[in-house]
Amino acid sequence: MTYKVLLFASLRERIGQDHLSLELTDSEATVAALLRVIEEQHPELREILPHVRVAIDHEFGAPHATLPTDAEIALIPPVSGG
Amino acid sequence: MTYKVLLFASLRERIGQDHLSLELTDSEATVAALLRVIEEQHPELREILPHVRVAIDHEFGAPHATLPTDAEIALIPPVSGG
Amino acid sequence: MTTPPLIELVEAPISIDETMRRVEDPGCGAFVVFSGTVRDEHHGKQVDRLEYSAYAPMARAKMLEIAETARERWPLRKVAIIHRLGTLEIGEMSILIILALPHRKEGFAALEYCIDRFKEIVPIWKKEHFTDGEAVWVEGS
Amino acid sequence: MTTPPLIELVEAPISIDETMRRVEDPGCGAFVVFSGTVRDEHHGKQVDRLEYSAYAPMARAKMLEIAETARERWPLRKVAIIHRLGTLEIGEMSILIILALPHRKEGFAALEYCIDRFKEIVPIWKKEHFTDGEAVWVEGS
Repeated sequence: MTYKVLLFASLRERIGQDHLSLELTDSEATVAALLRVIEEQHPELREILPHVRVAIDHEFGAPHATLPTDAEIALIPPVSGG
Repeated sequence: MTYKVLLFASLRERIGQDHLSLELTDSEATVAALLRVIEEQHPELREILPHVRVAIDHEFGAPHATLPTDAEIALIPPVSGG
Repeated sequence: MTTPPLIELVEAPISIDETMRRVEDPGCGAFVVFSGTVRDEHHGKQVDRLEYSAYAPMARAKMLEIAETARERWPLRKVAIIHRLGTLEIGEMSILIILALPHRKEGFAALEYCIDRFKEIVPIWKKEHFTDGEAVWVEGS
Repeated sequence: MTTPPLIELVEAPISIDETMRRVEDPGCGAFVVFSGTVRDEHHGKQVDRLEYSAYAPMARAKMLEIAETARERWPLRKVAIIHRLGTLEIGEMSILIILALPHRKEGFAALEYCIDRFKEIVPIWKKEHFTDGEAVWVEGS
């Protein structure tokens, strides 16, 4: 399946686009596996990725949470609003 | 000595004037004695007086504090600002 | 900090935005604010309006004392304490306290201290005028 | 309380007075407010301006979650949480939180909860533009 993953802030700037399109197998369709796939494809993100949370339909997903195919997926680097 | 004692809020309304003029002997020129003298002259204040503080030059006076002859003396019923 | 606290007794409505401008500080990222307003009921009775009266010079002295004590205990850069006197309608603001700090962490306890202490030691009194025509001085809160 | 919280992401300057009017409640005598503003320095470097960016729909959802959790834990009658996006100059307000309560006592802890939680879970990021021309996304606070 193709997953669209939204990017913000420094991730958007470093990747140079506002989302990633990723092909994930069924076994890769979890939060933890998604982060591993992104790290393989974008080794320049290795330092930041351990601090990045994954949002699934506007909720933070636990590492083993699965990614529904129709969900809105986003990478959330450490926030700094307020 | 004659002391002028400022009145506010309910005390001002009950006495019908904005201050009392009191003759106090030297031994009566303390916070505690002042309150006793006022209670004798205004028994209608008996209930409220135990809750009234005496201000000497804008500071709350302890019971045994003496009243300087040139000080600004005021009766402070329980406050309700804010 | 060298700026003296902003301490005022006023007759006109209080603006928070305007007061914020008067205590703004480019080194402060956090402002905590307390605003007290006139409620429509007290002990089950309908309030029509309030009337605030002060022993003004002592009230200002005590407001200043609160501001300075708070600045000794917490890292506050600016302090404003303003109380309105005269007649206030339901919903109008009677008191405004603003504390400006570089960082927010200690602002909340400082703010609570200022309003709690205000209600103990500042010689200001309110008279409640109820909708049934009765009016009473509130003594103690 | 049935009024929904006032949750907004805005581009224009935020007015506290106007927001107070939008959450006024004749049964509330106490309003506690937190306002965050742009400081002129960060880690010793002179800041020229900030740029705030959000994952807007999730930010609104998380702001609403904070407001509703606070209302479950404390007796709040009205809640407003507003954050500004875009470019902000030194001293401008980035966030405004207002809580309205019948009585003040529990407002301070509730206010601290709201801003602390905001800084943990709301997907908004700031980019600091320094006076030397450097610009960095701040990740974590």
